[in-house]
Amino acid sequence: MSVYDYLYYIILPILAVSILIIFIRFLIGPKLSDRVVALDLLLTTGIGIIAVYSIITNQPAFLDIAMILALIAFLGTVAFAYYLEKREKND
Amino acid sequence: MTEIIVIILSSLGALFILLAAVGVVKMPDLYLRISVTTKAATLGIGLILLGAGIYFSDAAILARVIAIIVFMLLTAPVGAHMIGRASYFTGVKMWKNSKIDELEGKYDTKSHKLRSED
Amino acid sequence: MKTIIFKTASTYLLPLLILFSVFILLRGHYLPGGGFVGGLIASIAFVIHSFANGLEQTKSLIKFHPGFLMPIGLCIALLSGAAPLLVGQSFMTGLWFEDPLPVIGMVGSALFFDTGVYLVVIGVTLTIIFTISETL
Amino acid sequence: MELLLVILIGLLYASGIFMMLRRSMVKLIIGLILLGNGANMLIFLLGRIVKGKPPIIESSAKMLTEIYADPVPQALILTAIVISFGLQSFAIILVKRAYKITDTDDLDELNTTDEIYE
Amino acid sequence: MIKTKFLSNLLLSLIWVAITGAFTVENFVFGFALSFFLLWITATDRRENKYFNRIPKLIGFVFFFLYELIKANIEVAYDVITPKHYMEPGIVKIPLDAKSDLEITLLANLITLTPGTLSLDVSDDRKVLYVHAMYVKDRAEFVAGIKNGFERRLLEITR
Amino acid sequence: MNNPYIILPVIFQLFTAVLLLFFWFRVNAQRLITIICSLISLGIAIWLLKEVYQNGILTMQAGGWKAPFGITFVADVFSATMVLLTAISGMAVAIFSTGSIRNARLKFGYFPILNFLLMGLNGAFLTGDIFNLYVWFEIIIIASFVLITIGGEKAQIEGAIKYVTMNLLASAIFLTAIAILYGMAGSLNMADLSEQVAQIENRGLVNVVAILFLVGFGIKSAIFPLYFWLPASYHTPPPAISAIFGGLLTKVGVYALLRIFTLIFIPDAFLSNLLIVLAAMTILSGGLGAILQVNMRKIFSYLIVCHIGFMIAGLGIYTELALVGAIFYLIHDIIVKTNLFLVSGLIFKLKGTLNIEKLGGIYKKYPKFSLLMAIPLFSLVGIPPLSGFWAKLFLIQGSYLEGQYTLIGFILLGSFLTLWVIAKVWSEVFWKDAVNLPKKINVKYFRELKPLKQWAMVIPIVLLAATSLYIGLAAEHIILLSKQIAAELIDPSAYIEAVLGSKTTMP
Amino acid sequence: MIIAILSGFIVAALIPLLSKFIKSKGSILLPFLPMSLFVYFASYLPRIGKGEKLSFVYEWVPSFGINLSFHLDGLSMLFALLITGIGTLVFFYTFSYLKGHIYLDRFYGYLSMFMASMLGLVLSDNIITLFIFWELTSISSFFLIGFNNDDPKSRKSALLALSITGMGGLFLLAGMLLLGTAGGSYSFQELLSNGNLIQAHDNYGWIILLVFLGAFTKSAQFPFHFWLPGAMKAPTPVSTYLHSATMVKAGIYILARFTPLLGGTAEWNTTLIIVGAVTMVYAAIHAIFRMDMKSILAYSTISALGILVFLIGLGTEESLLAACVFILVHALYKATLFLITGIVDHETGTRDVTVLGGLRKVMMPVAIAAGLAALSNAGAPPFFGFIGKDLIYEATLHFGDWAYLLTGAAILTNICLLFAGLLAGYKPFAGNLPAEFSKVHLPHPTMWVPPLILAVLGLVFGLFPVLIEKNLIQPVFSSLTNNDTLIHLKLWHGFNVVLGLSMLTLTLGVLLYWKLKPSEALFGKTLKFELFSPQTIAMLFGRLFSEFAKLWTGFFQNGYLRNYVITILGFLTILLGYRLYQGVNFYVDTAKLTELTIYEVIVVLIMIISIIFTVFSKSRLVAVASLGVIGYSICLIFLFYSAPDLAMTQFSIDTLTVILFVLVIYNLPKYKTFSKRRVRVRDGILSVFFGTLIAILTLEVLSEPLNRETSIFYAESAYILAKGKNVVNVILVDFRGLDTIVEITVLVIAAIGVFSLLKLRLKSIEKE
Ligand code: NA
Ligand code: NA
Repeated sequence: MSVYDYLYYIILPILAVSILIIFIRFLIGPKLSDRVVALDLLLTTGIGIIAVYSIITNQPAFLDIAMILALIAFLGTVAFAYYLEKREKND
Repeated sequence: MTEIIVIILSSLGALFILLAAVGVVKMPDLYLRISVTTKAATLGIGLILLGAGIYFSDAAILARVIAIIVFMLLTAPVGAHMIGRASYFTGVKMWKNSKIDELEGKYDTKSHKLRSED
Repeated sequence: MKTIIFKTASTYLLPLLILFSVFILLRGHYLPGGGFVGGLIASIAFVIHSFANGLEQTKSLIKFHPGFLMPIGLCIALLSGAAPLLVGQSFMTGLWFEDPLPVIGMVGSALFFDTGVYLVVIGVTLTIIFTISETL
Repeated sequence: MELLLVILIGLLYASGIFMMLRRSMVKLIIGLILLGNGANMLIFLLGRIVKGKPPIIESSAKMLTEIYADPVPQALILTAIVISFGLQSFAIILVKRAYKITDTDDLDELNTTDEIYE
Repeated sequence: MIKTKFLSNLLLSLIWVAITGAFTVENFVFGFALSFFLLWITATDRRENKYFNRIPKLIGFVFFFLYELIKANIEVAYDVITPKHYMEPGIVKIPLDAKSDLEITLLANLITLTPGTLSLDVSDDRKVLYVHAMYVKDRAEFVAGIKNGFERRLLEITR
Repeated sequence: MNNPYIILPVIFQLFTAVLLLFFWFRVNAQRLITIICSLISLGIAIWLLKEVYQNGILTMQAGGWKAPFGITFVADVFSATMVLLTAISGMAVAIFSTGSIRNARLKFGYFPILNFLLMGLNGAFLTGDIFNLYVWFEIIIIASFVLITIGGEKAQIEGAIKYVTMNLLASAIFLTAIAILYGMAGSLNMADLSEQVAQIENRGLVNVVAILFLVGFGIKSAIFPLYFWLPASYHTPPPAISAIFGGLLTKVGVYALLRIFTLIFIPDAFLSNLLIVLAAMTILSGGLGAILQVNMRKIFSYLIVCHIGFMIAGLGIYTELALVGAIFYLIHDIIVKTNLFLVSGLIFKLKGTLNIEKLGGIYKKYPKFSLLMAIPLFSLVGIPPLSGFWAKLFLIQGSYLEGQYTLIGFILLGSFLTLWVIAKVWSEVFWKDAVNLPKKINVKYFRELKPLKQWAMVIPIVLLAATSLYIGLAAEHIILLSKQIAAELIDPSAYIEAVLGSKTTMP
Repeated sequence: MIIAILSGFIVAALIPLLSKFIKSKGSILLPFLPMSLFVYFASYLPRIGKGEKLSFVYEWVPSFGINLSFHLDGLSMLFALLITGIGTLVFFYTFSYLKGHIYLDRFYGYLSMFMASMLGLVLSDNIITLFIFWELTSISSFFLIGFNNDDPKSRKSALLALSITGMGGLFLLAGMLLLGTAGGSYSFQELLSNGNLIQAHDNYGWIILLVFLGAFTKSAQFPFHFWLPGAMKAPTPVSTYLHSATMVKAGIYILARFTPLLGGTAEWNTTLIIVGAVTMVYAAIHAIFRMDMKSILAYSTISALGILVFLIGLGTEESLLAACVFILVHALYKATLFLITGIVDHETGTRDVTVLGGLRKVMMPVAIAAGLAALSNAGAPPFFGFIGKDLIYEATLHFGDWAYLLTGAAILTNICLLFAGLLAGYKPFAGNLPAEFSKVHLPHPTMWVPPLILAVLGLVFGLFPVLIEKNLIQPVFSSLTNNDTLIHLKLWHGFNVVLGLSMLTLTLGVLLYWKLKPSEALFGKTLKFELFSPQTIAMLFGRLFSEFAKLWTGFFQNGYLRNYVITILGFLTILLGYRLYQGVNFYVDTAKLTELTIYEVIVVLIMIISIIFTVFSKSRLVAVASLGVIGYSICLIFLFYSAPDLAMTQFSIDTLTVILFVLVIYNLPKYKTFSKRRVRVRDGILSVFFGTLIAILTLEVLSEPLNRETSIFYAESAYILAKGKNVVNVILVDFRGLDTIVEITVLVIAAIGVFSLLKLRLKSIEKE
């Protein structure tokens, strides 16, 4: 079994299943914070998928997308946190 | 050799991510979910990325991978802190079996200032 | 939203991200990236900074209204596009320096154009987000 | 995969339209965004999809030779995405402003400009 | 002050070289110029940081952290995969010896990165750190663990 | 023939807009720059039309990439004429704005956006690339969004919500159509598409795509039953903005319809009949709407819809004669509708309202203005030999030759309703005795304006009125122009050759 | 010639500039315009009398065969002389009638414009040009009727008149275009040579119908007559000039003009006879119950116009000759009576015949003119009217089977008209002068001389018909009949049936005058019939139309955005569905599809769930967050299928959009479900249907081959020619860089928009 096959048939599915599991938390919530945490984790897992995918397709360029995704995930979390606190403060 | 390292690293990484995924569903309250996910996922992704860096065996790519890992190590805890703090404000309850809450009542509800003493 | 942790982190993140954005801008011609994404990353850097430190501080850091990046960027893009008209060639015809510059590679009107895009995107994103934050 | 994407596109269009037909302004905008996503996916799919071959010339080569993804739809989508971002931001702010002025999210209350006698 | 700036500058240039992946003199010079410009843009009054005289301790700290990280991960993993919850969570107040922004932030982040603990917030007078922990069997022991572990080792590097 | 300078109308507008952005806070400088630049634009537009008229179709391959690989700009007589009309309307509105738009709005980018809008229009008229057309449309709509909301008054916002929604919907449909077109033909260059689409064997699919284009552009040009956004919104912004909208925005949709359905999708019987039915219904809906209204700008808004029907009728009939009619109408309508909204602006400044029931006494008090305003009003009606008459002549003749008698009926009905409405407006607003209106504190009346500003409001109306008189009285010139345009549209081979070169690029 | 015609327009255009001058004494110079024109046209009389026809052609719109070509023959000459001659008198009359009126200048302006239009109308050879002048007369009439624009009734009448004549004008336009197409030319002379072709043309029926509609509306024929009494709101010179002597005869003019071309068929003749007869009788009866002099004259004018239509309809040489003469007869006496009405009104302040009387004692010359006109009207020998009436009876009596009926109608009409003439021309001057009018005096000569001239001419032409027989009436007759039969006008034909009928008419008319005294009560009784009058019906129709307009507009433009959207999408869906159903065969080539992997399936699954979640979520924020998930999933799809740039951009943009939403939503109200379940189901069905259509369409397009020429070119030349290796980026900054510059401009505008939308607060105090 080559690295390619291993990643393709084992690692990627594991990551995909993880995404599906995390998505359950996103759906059930119950609080917005829960969803934000789930979203953050979804994105983080996405980074993993991208990294694996870049190996599979032999495209190191995809790793840059991982970088951007990391940045984005952070921004999203921060924004939601910002929102939650502002909303709380104004209520 | 690289191949084996890549396989080991990615397997470990994927396991940690799976762990985080299960954790985020299974843990009973938000703070616990944050606790579980931040580290497990960061570790997992870090391992996978490292694997990718090693796989391409190119100094430039490795450097970039390390940059991403550093970046994640820098931002993930900050994000966790932010969302945890904000959730506490918005009244997200702790698990019923929690033992102790020394933060209770320390926040000023108006200014959101945090006191160190009562 | 002024927590020490976030504030401190943002102080280090800002230059890092801007650096990264310039990197993305410059390599766009060869690999994924370019002025647009670069500009977005730079603006995200400032947005994060403003979340952590408050809008006023970010603004005083930039020293002028980010909106002014828009005409400047547009101007650069327009000039790099219109320059060929002066020599009787079509709009947007690529003009190139003969030798590649170190690091950046081949320098031509496309790069100037992309830089214009980069600046415009920063100007636009920051104008929108800052304006909203101010009137929240 | 095309079949799945086709279903997805149909669903994006359908949901976009369904949301546009609601009375809430926020839903309206969400609908427009969904519609925009659908259109982008449509361009992408109709440019024919190719897996794992980005249209990037390798550092050693001078042109793309083997099978690669069509770069044109990608460029079009990029432009479309950016433009819709501009339009959507404006629309979102417009909704905010409309709410501020009319104090409602209900589109049915915004019909004074259509009245015959004004 | 000048030295600090120079060091930051140098560091950023190196990061530039690293992420662009072109280890050449020209690239370094370009990165240096770029980061000089950026530092000028982002100049704020920052505390002095010495980067290079603490390298041995830094390496030691990294290994300590990795050890903690893996240990805690296994602990948490066990809790996650087994159906029953063994944890006794709670929020604990930890008095801080760390003073500077950087120290506090680093400490808080490291605590968060370790499984089972999450830094929720720092009090506005910077005297205490509130930490959410999964296993608070004994409060005093937990606080001591943090203070003698992470904080002490960290301060050794930063001071 | 290749000519890199045909992009000047676009570039220069962009330049103007950027220049104005640098003068963000300096309102008077903006006024001056706008006026000067609008005059230069007019010069450029005249130059362009002259060049095209003399030298035939001119092209510019952006970036020097030969068609169909780059973006091609094409100036045929049609586009050059549209550019010229844009320049005329643009200039009139720009000058009018210097007198009528309040400083608060000017400080928030009114003039730059106006110039961006004109740039978008010029781009849409000149481009020979379908996706580039989409992009120009987006410029137009976003600029119009900003203009329609600038100031953010309640009515403006309410109107804008509808305006924005419909236009975004139209854009989405347009984009969908482009996606499918590219998926079938693999090209974006309109001349190339003309050839490629003709070769597609699956005609059923081509017809379906044509429907998407029809609806996408139909929304923008406000045809039945897609016009709702127009009467809901055009009366809400300041009159100068309504003027540019009323004059040009729907027309760019009509332009696109004319272009696409003569170059890429030649209407089959179904489509032709559909267009004719839609044209008739558009005329009816616009006319019926207009007779009910009491707000001058709403009346004009519905009349825009009504008259769009005339142009669509020309396309539906699809003979050279009918197209001459449609194009003549287009030319006339741009000038006259722009002027009518400016007139409404002037009347608002005189009286502080636009409700025709409350207005009155203008004829008595301002006889010279009344005479001036009568020109666009009665030109719109098409009182011969004013400009509106000629177009109708060709349309009726064109319909008759194709046996479209019912359509003739609708054209006559539309004309009659227009006549009736305008006569009513004249009788109410100009003839009726002045009604005592309370002085509005938030209106700066005409007499309170500085003389320079007063002139700024009157001169554009005079210029446009003169133009419409010219169109009517020197109809021969316009007819020759329209004939040439119609010939270009009916037989696009010259267009295709100019873009792709004489030898066909197909293997 | 063109100067002669356009001079009126030029004067009209100059008048605003000369307004001060005209308002002082200058207006006395204006009548010299029509006067010189009169002389100019009269100078052609000898040549016309010799049977010459003069043509003048000026190019205008040659590319469409529309030229300013003028043709002067007998018919045109008669009208030209009437227009300029009566014009001269009316211009003089106006000088005193509206003396000191603040808008005298405008009035002269409109009048000049009208005169020019009318001249153009009767002289045009080109039928399109003819129509143009036709419309100009309508619009001048509109301005003149509404001249007293403070009076709401004036405005209403003007609007009504314009509506009716304008509508007729449109029909005429259509008729002219049909005619021009059928005959292959817009030149009347050329058409005339194709007469047979046109009469045999399929559209002959349409052509004459449209011409009739034009003529009947303009010449106030039943049932379109009702605008004319209202038009009497105009100042008297206008009533005289437009609404009795000239403009209303434009319809008669074209009927006469087209008789040689279109006439002679059963459709033509029967229609005209019926309409003319109904009009003349109907209006004549109406006339006798009125008390207002102007109303009486208005109805009698309608009746007279009916007679003319009737005569043209008879279409025999005799009847056409009668028509020629009657045009002139009527113009002379009716203009006189109108001018006199104006004098009476001007001096006494009333036009009510029941009040007026004995005015001969204070204004003898006026009374003389009135008497002469009334007699000419009555058809008493030796007045010109007598010749006219003789010719009419001559024509009806010789009209085969229907002779008795038609003659009877003519007699009835003439009796009523006689009565009306006496009421207007005799009653106010006869009997005792009421005390309140004792201070009344004779007006300025410019007012009473014109009617006197006209009245005297009525007598002179009666006594010496030979004066006009050869040079005027003969050419008119020739133009109408298109042959050169010599005519002979004479006063005395000997004792015959016609004379008997004339005498009968006279006797019965005078008897009626003694018996029937107009009064409010009588008038009131007639009003009962108004319920069924064409005017009432037209008004009812107008109201119904307006209701329909409300219904239609209210239905479509109902104010609810969702209805607009659903209409548009429903329309699109139906069309798309129909076109798909009609022309597309469903077919999928599975061999061409790419393989499916578990991770893709999961991504798509997540997307689908997120979409559903977005749609049905009860919380806005959750909807927005799921929107984010959708966006991120799309990124992954982009990534899997080789679009890293897209993935990057979509990631960034999506996050920014979510942030924007979050920042904005933060102070929006609660997210409610407003619509009913039924509506949601309906919308859902439409949406699903539309989505399915798009999906089917997509599948179909996927199975088509794709031309890759462009993408191959990019792939091959991106590096070699454009020096870049990321082809997508090269397209963005080079191949299609123009798109990008526009794209960033869109962003800039959006940013400015956001800025102004949020920051610009107009202060209500600040002036617009
Ligand atoms: Na931790
Ligand atoms: Na944990």
